[in-house]
Amino acid sequence: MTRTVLFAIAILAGLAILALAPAFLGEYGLGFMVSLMSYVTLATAWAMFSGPTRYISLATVAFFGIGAYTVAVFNETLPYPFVLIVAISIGALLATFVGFATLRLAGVYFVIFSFGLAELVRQLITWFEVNITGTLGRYIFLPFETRHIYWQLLALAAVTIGIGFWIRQTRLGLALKVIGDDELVAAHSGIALARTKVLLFVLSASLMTLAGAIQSPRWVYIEPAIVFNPTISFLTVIMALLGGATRLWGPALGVIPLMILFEWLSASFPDHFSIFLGAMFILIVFLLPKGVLSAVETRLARLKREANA
Amino acid sequence: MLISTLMFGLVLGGTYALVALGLSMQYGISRIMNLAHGEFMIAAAFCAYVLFDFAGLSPLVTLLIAPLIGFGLSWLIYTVMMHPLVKRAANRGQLEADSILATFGLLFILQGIMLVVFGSDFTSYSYLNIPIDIFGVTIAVSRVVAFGLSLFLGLVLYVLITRSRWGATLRAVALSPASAPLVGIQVDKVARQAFAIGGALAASGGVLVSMFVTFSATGGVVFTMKALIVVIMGGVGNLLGALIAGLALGVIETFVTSYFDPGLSLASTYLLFIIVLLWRPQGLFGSVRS
Amino acid sequence: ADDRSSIKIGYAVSKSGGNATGAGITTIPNYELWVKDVNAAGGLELPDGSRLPLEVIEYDDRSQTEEVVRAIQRLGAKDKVDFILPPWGTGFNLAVAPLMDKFGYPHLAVTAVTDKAPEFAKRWNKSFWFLGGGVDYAEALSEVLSAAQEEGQINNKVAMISVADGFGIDLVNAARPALEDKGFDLAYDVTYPLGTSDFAAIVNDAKNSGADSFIAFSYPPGTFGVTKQAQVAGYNPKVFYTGVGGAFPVFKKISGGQQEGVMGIGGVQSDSKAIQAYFAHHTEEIGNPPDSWASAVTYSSLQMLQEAIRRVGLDRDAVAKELSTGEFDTIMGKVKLEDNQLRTLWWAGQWQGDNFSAIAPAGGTGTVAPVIPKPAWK
Amino acid sequence: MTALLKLADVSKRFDGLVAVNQMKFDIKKGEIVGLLGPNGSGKTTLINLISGALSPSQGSICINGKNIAGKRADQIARAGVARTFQLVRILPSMTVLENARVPAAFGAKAHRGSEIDRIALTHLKKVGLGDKADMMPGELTYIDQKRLELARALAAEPEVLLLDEWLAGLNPSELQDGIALIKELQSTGLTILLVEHIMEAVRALCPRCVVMNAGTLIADGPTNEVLANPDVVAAYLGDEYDA
Amino acid sequence: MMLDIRNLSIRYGAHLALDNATLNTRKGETLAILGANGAGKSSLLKAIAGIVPAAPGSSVKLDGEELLGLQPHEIVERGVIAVPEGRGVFGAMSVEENLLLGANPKRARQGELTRKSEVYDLFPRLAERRAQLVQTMSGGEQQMVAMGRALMSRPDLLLLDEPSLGLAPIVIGQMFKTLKRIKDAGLSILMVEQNVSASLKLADRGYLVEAGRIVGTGTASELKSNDAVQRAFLGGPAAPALS
Ligand SMILES: Nc1ncnc2c1ncn2[C@@H]1O[C@H](COP(=O)(O)OP(=O)(O)OP(=O)(O)O)[C@@H](O)[C@H]1O
Ligand SMILES: Nc1ncnc2c1ncn2[C@@H]1O[C@H](COP(=O)(O)OP(=O)(O)OP(=O)(O)O)[C@@H](O)[C@H]1O
Ligand SMILES: [Mg+2]
Ligand SMILES: [Mg+2]
Repeated sequence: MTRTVLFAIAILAGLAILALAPAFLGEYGLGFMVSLMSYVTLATAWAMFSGPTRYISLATVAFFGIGAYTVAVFNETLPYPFVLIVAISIGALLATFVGFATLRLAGVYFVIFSFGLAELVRQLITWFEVNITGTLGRYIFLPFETRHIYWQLLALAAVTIGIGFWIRQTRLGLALKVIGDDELVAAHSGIALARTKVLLFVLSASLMTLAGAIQSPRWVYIEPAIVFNPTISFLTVIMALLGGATRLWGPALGVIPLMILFEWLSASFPDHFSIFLGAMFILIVFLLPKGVLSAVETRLARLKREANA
Repeated sequence: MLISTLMFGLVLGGTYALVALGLSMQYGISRIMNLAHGEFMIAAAFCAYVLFDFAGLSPLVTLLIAPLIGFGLSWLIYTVMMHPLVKRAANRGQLEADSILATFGLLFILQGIMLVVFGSDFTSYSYLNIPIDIFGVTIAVSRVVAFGLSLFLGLVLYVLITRSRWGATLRAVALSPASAPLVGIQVDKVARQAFAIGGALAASGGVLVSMFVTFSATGGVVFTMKALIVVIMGGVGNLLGALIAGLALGVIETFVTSYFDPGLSLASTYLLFIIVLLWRPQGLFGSVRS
Repeated sequence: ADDRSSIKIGYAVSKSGGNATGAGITTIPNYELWVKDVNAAGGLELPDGSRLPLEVIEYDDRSQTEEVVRAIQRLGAKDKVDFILPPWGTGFNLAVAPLMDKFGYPHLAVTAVTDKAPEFAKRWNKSFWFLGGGVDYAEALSEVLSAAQEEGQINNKVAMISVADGFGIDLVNAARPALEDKGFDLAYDVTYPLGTSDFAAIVNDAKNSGADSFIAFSYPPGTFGVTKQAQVAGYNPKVFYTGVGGAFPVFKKISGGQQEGVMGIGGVQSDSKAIQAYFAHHTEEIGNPPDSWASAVTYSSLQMLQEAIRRVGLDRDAVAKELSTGEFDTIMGKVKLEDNQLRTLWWAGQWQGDNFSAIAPAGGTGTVAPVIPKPAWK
Repeated sequence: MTALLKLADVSKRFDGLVAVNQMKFDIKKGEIVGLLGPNGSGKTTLINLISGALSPSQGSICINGKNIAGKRADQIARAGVARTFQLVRILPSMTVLENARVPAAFGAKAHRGSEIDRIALTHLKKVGLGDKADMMPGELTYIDQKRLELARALAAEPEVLLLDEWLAGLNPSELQDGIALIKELQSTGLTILLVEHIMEAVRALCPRCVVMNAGTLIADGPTNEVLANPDVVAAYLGDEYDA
Repeated sequence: MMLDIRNLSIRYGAHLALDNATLNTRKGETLAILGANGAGKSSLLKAIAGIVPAAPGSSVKLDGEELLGLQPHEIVERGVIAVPEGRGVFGAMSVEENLLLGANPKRARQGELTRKSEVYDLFPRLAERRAQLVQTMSGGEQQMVAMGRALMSRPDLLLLDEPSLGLAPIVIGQMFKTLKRIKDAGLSILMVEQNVSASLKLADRGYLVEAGRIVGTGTASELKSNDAVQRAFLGGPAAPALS
């Protein structure tokens, strides 16, 4: 009990410090934190569904992009909170549809389907804009400073991790784990596969949509090709896998080293970024097969053992 | 009009199939989802370009050399990079995740090297970009060659894989790598072979495509994605499926362009892909089985 | 200019990812060339006549907007460079505009084509827009076509294709009314998605439309794909116009040496000594010639920056003011911005001989008369 | 007494093959019935139909008078049907205890909180895995995995238990334990349909048997009579079988 | 002497599954390995087949040549063919293809066609279902495929892990007859089997395994009349009258 209380206090303190970050971080540091929080949200939300079910989804950017695009469309006509509500509704609606449609798909079929989905959404939006509205390329002029966006993303990341924590405590979390292990057993144990999977998918997608919506004012100009950049999906997967997709804090812990690595590489080797990045990736796969979190845990366990000895 | 649309579509589809064959081998048999597939093709394309532009070597000659290099290189990559992952993986999901990560790294390395060596410019040369009349439809010879070759390679490999004993061992490794040793199959060797053949196919695809497509060091992803879609649509490891799916995509895309709206051509391929998957979750023709 | 030993210049461009090709042709070589030139001359000259070498900090934005935004934050807040050169692309320039404004850097938005440039120049008063908007290019092109039609060189039908991104749509949206105004009939008018690799069906349909003029508001590699397909299909419209890429040096190779008469966006004054020298210099230093649209503009913008610093020093407000009001000698000739925008620009060009020469605005400095009809593909 | 489980005209076709053909029988509450038949006669398919892994091409399957034919597996599980699998299916990434917790949480009773653990442990103990609760199921022997599967089925607290060759692979003395275990289950009022090829177990456990051949019912009655039925001997037991 | 196993130990992490087992077979001999579940029987077979590694100090010699350290496929080429637990069939391939793959080892290429027709004679069910995908077949049918496939590899030594598991009595009868024929043709068989009475009828000798150790050996008839074996394997308390 006291441990839980202590833990809760630690979390709150951590949040408070993070919330004060704009006071002592410069514009650059804050920009870095914005990306960090955005990816923490995306990776955690991704792992919420994909971690336990092992459905590797590349649709992240479909939802992220929808969030951003919705803001681009409505930012001049609707008050900001309503824009967010519209965004989340569209994201959730699409996720529900996709969730039900893909229930029969597993493994790599789902992977590529989800990739195709992101591309399809992008193509359809493009077509719609070209043929119906005649505007391709929209502007977002919202009066947000970096710190405003940072605070929103921090809150979203906290909420996302909170939801992840909550799911773990509930039967929903258990159900997902079973589904990931063996769907047939899950069904015969009384787990409603479709409802569980779709619920989680929608939840995860809604969070991603929000992340895109909140971050978009940073880019001013929005075009489908910009916001539906598949790199975002790939990075999300990689960060989550790197950290450990089945753990609550895994994805977040995958984001941090990668973000730092990117930052360092793009500054130190602007011309050879790709090569170093690729090499790092391969090294990571070989050296940290089970993700950062479990590597850290093993290391800690060993230290503890040595201390005890 | 109908004829020309169909012809254009088939020829385009031939390119798609060509792009997908190698990946189908690598993913279907060796179980390595090679995200660097497109980079391999681009590398082969650059190879063809350099030999053509500076040594005057016909890409059709390169077509004999590049696959050998692709084979050797892929062999090496499998041995050095993939094999440890395969050995380490406790299950298929683990291998899938690991190979996605590792080949994603490979993608960046290859892309980075090509950026340094060739720069980021668009590259293109013209070879066999001459018209030929087939059923009254004018098509570039280069595309016809690519179409013919993809048809040939796809069918030959399909027959080999479904009809020969060697093919049966390939499929056995693809389907149940744990059981294959029981019948004396050296899983590691077969998987490496398939991966290397996939590399050779990617290289030939790259050389052929370079004759009519403008490419750049960063353009590999496009190929990989098209290839993945075709492979999945046709059924993992099913080369005939890949061939047919590739052709189908090409035809649909062209029909939408001509009769409906070019703006929806790419959307239609994704839509078709998604519909196929929902209708037949294991791909049009199922996986490697005959 | 007290105890400093260098001037720090920073930029973030797409060195990898989808935009690397564009940036790699137009932006990066010119930045490198300029830095080399300046440092070879002993550095950037300051009002007191002293010279300080350029020190460069560069980042790769990996073709992601968020990255370019962050890179600018880094350059401005952490590296505290003296000047920031713009990224490549309309979207990216817009993404960094608020930050450049916030940090107080003059923003020389070169590779940005937008009709809202006047608005933006007002919104961010240290931003400068060099490449005009879709309307400018579309209207200039329709002038060219209309003149040709009056001469009886072409019929009044136009086949027009456009790529479905901000650039293509801006242009085609402007071109439709402009062409219809001049009495043209859009016999074929379709938009194709970014990433289209096969143009057989499109070119076939354009060919069947009976139009004498073919316009592609395209992007590479689409530009190249359309050209090759037109050659294969034996499609010989009297006017063959392509978008971005048509003015790239590689276009000669792509067309198999048959670039003669192909029109496209951009163009340079090919008989100008300065431009010729620039082309030669670029070829020598970088290894290949620049493109004939935005490269020269990019280099000119850097010359303007250099000159402004020579006149007023390193104070960024003063530099911005000087850029806004001063007149500069550049490889493009004398340049003076109007409302922070470059308006004396060549809007359309045509391959004539080895050069992609400006043909519009008609009668503008350095423009040549268009050759119509384009000689047929061999 | 009315039937707890009632099958009427249940058929299942796979492409051309009729795997189950108009099967029809009732099982009363508390009864334990053997389902016999040669390999490939459709027994597992029938189990799949009753448990909802497959849905019948035609016919009705009623539990307590409610037709569950065509319902989803999870709905049927919550209606009180639990099963084991002919080839064991464990949840490899969860501990033995967690495996057993799943149906306790999602089955007919949908327990909450600490109750879940209690139920799971009770049933693990019942099958003899009480001291292996914290192991990973992959470390268990095949037979222990089968035990785990049974515990998992029991933790759903079902009314009907479908056992698909659960006793297969036990050595003779283990078989006796297994038989005793199932007897004990039955004595708690559980209704059991048991697929088995080991005649010794069938005789010891099932007063009544249903025999299928090629998807069709060929015998239904007291075990002694059924096993002496010449059709059953010819199709299933063989001459060697010295009954 | 054909197979000579000395001090074979098998470890799974800290767990010692087999502890210094020493046993051997002569050419043409059939051995039965008996033991409770978890005793380490399957592990023994897997180690011989090269599927799990043996601990240092172990030795498995076939005709004087060391097998340990060889890859599974190399062991196959020496004529040691395993039918492991879980069968290891190629589920997504047809019956015919499974048999074709059985003849994949170089040693088995010759006489492939005759052997195939022998297998089909042996299991007529398979002959009826040549083109069916194995994963859609019943458990017993899959067992037949596994056996048939092993026979296709022209084994000198067959390693069978519970071959009668899940088979109908009539098929078990036939299978043991077949094994008898195989044995009479000069093949050696090493068999783990819970159907002790049937297996001791076939076997020449047997070994008793308990908790990873070999605790007894003897000829089949010795074992049949042995008290301990009686109690443990031949019906236990249910059949005390036999002792
Ligand atoms: N998904 C499927 N597709 C096609 N045929 C199938 C499928 N599932 C089962 N069958 C066929 O239906 C028949 C009945 O199979 P089932 O598994 O029910 O047999 P069984 O009675 O359980 O046999 P065993 O005692 O060997 O386990 C078999 O011939 C099998 O091949
Ligand atoms: N892969 C593995 N990892 C860890 N422990 C294992 C593994 N395989 C087997 N064991 C353990 O080794 C011991 C022997 O297992 P084995 O499968 O050889 O027994 P067996 O005699 O064949 O039993 P059964 O009659 O149940 O098949 C068991 O305690 C088992 O838990
Ligand atoms: Mg069965
Ligand atoms: Mg065993």
